[in-house]
Amino acid sequence: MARIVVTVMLKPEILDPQGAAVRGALTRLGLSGVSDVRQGKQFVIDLDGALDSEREMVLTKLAGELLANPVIEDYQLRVED
Amino acid sequence: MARIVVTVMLKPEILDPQGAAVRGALTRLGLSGVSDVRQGKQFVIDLDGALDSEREMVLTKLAGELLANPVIEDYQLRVED
Amino acid sequence: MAPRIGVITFPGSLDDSDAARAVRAGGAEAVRLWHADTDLQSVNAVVLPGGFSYGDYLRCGAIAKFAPMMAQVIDAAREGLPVLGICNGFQILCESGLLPGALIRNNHLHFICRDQRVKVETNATSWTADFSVGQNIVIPVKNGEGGYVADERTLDMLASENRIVASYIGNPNGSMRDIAGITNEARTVVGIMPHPEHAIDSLTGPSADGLAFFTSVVSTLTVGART
Amino acid sequence: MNTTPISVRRDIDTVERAGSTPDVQQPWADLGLKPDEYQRIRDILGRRPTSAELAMYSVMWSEHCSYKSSKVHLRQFGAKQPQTDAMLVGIGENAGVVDIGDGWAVTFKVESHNHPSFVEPYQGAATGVGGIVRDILAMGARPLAVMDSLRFGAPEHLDTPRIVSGVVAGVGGYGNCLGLPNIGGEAVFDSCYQGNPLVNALCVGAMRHEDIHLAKASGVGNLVVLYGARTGGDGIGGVSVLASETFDATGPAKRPSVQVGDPFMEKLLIECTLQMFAEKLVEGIQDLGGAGLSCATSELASNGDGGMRVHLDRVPLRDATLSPEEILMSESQERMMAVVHPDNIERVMHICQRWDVTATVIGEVTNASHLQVYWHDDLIVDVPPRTVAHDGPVYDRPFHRPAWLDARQSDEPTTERCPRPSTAEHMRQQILELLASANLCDREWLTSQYDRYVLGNTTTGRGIAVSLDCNGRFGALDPYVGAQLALSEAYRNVAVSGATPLAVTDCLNFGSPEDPEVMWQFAEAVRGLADGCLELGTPVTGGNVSLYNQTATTAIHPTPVVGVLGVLDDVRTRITMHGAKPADAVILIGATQEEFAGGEWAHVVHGHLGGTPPQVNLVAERSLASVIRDHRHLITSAHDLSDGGLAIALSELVLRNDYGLDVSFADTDADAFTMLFSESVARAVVTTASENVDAIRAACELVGLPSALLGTVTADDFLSITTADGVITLSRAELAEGWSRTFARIMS
Ligand SMILES: Nc1ncnc2c1ncn2[C@@H]1O[C@H](COP(=O)(O)OP(=O)(O)O)[C@@H](O)[C@H]1O
Ligand SMILES: [Mg+2]
Repeated sequence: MARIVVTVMLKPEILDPQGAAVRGALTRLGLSGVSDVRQGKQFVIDLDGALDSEREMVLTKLAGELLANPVIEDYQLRVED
Repeated sequence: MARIVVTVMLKPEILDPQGAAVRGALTRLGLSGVSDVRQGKQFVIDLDGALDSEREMVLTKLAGELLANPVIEDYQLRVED
Repeated sequence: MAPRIGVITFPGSLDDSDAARAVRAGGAEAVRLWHADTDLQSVNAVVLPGGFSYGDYLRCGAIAKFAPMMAQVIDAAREGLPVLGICNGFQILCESGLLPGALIRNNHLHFICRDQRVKVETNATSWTADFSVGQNIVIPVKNGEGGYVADERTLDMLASENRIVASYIGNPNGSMRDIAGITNEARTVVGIMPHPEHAIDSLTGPSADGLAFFTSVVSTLTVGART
Repeated sequence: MNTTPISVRRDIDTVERAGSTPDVQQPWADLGLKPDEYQRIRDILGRRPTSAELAMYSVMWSEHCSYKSSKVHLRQFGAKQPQTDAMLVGIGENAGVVDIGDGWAVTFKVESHNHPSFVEPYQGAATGVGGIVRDILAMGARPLAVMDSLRFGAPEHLDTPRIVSGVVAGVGGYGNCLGLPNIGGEAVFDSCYQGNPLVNALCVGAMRHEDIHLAKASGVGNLVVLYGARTGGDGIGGVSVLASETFDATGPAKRPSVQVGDPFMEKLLIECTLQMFAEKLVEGIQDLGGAGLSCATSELASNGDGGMRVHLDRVPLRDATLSPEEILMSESQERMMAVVHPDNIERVMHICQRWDVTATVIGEVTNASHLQVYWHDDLIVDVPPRTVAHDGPVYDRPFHRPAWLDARQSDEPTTERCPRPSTAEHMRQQILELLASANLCDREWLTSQYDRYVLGNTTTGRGIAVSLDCNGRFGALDPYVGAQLALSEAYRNVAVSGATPLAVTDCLNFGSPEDPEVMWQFAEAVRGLADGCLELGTPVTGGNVSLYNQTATTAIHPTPVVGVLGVLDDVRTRITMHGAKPADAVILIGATQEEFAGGEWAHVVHGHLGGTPPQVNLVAERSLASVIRDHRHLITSAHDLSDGGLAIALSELVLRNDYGLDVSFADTDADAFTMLFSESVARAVVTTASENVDAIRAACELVGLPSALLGTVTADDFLSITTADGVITLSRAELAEGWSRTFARIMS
């Protein structure tokens, strides 16, 4: 079994109203010096069997096409064990 | 400057409709053997200055009260550098 | 004198004026309360209206539960103040621990707005006294994160203690056990996902079935005052 | 978000420097200016513009902001404006305002966000809704509801679900979060919109007459307040040519390619603005939309006394690396600008703070006649504001009738080209085929994602009805007639609710104005709409033009989307589609001719587009409206006939109610096929108690409208239609079969 974690974050230059709302709340609730908060998504994908190179290729492609919207988002893929 | 990353995932026993939809889509689009997908959130929090023990305490508390709802979600906190 | 019922406005509340209108239609005086204030203005009950408090950006109701006015409401509710949370208000009640469980993304992943058939399961609460048990009503449902979830033990407890207030006929969002609304142990705090305040006359709503939530609390409060 | 100012050394192009360096090469062509336009700027200023001035002129003189290709034609809306007392504010302001009686006024406007919705459907549609809502708010009104008119590519195309789901979620996500009910719209599929989807959003708002606000900065010493979201680098792609020259080696941060909306911020903006209005704290107000601060400052100043001083360095930024030129052009969403008397400023700041909205005084009204913009101590803009906002170039572009149009118009859907159904059973199949087609099927998939219940208490006793309509195929056959048919349909839609149509807004979606054939289509559509509005007595109060909707040389169908606003003096008397009772009589009002060109039957059954569209009859539309309005106490339900004709209207009545219909055409002159599928104008089906049939039919006769008694409402679930060739029977379940599944099928 392989576990792949894909994290998707809005590109730095894109407005992130969700992050801004969280920043406001953290500050109001007593956390000082919060300079920025960005909110993104995390997908935890479990595969039967190992992540062979073919599946890795498919997954990398789908991360950029399905999981993330490359027009506004960046993504990262990491294999956990 | 300190950067803290908080990830929040639905507890394993809670139904995750978004994860299920992503699983279906990945499979349809050609990724074989996907046994499970869970979708969660990731918060990237930037602080001015260092993460001293007081701010760490506040943050740990808010992660469990604000960023995650412990009734349905688990969370993890990690300091990046 | 008519009871005074508070309606809290949070940043992003949408149904607060419709809720206030329903309160008046139910025979009470509507008192507008502001999230950042701390004076409950000696209201006899509180409605937490629907909407997208703080944009619902983090999790529905997650930020609103920390509002100064909510601290007052939470304390007063524990002392027996009747509270009705509608939609986003229901989410706030769960987030703040006044009601068990939580509300998650609809199973079909879409916002859904439709006229919903709902069965009233109990009239032994402050907000449903004027219904008969088993009564079918039609009120609008409109939410993106309206799926009620709780662990099996909690669900069993709610059922065995007769604390499921209303259930869906035709589940719109994957809510566990078709739950549309629940109440606390004292039966004073009720959370409901569909919107009774949008169904108080047939001109603006699909029915007038929702009005009884508001007349119920007025009768409950009036009886309470007499005894 | 990082707001710590980073000190970037900038080489500021000041007015002083511009005066002393006349020969500096400027990237005017990259900014979309033509040589003569650049020369005109130099003539106006008597020197070369600074880079900030160049930025302002280039964006304000763009097609989008200056209407340079369309202006000469749009003037007809004013020139042919019907006499009416209802119009309180006309074209030219953020939105027109109409009197609805009792001291109440209504404002409404439709606007396009087409191209952004192709690039990023969710955010494009969402920010489209945000923009039109701020326009309505800027008039002093509380926004009450939104509508959306959407056009997508072919239903079977692979890219269509991406666009549809994104656009619908974006319209819903933004509007729902603002608490504005979505009260209707259109969703049309046609391959001509494949790379050019159309997203037209309408907002309607209401106010008391005394609350009408205008976009003007007057009163020397009054303060200019910018409030709402911080300014980021959104929508400034073009000016990067200016920015790149002015940065040191560190370079600017990347600029966003897509604008992201923040509906929560917009909701706060609405509430805080309404509170300022209620306390009478605002002298003038303007939303920030296209061209951002360039537009807001130059329009406010030129509509007022002309003088304004702005300190650009005070603008709160989301991205500290923005250059002054970029700040002037940024199209960051959710921002407003108010002109406030100094005595009221404290209160305004307090209200903004209460709603957690950032507000900053960035300037003041002056007695100079220029708009002056400072960056710290440097004067970087010094212009007569009118020359920026109103005196842009105007083109009378060449146009001519397309050579191919004659051939298309003579390609009538004759019985040879488009064989008609030969038996009753055949006709029955075609009814089902139409119901299951992309443009006629149930839109529940879409409408259930929109909140339609919020703000139930906005009724003031008075009610308003709004409809948005267009059939692009009619426009493709004849743009003049197509525009009038869009008007006619929207007018009829409003009329069948019992409301009196009062005013019009429009969004004119066309291809490239540089193509003389497209320009002709545009000119014809405007002429048709202006003539039609004059005849119907409903003035155009405002609207929007979207050009360049084309891929290579292929333009979309001419798509003049028309919105009609009507008023009911008592909402309780409105007519719905749902009030009929079994045994009520079913009456068809209006004349039916053999008109199939451009209609749904020819499109769905034969994939045919040719011939001349249905004949316009605005006199009959007026008569129909008056009969329905004057008899609304007798009419139990009404449905207008439009796309798909009577067949679809009858089917919808059965589908959306719990009764059946039993009809025949014995009382009419035409054959059953024509009766069912023709799309002749000025027709409606109404139901009424049998004792009122004569009264209604007599009223029709009085105004010269034919009427026919079709049959009765039945207590069962069947639509049964008696024809000369036998009876067509359709149960509700059969009708629903394809109709209710098609949309989801397109989306899967
Ligand atoms: N994009 C849309 N947004 C909101 N409502 C829509 C949209 N498209 C269609 N509708 C609604 O769906 C219903 C059916 O659409 P349509 O057949 O075009 O109606 P009509 O004949 O009244 O123009 C109408 O109530 C219409 O307002
Ligand atoms: Mg229509």
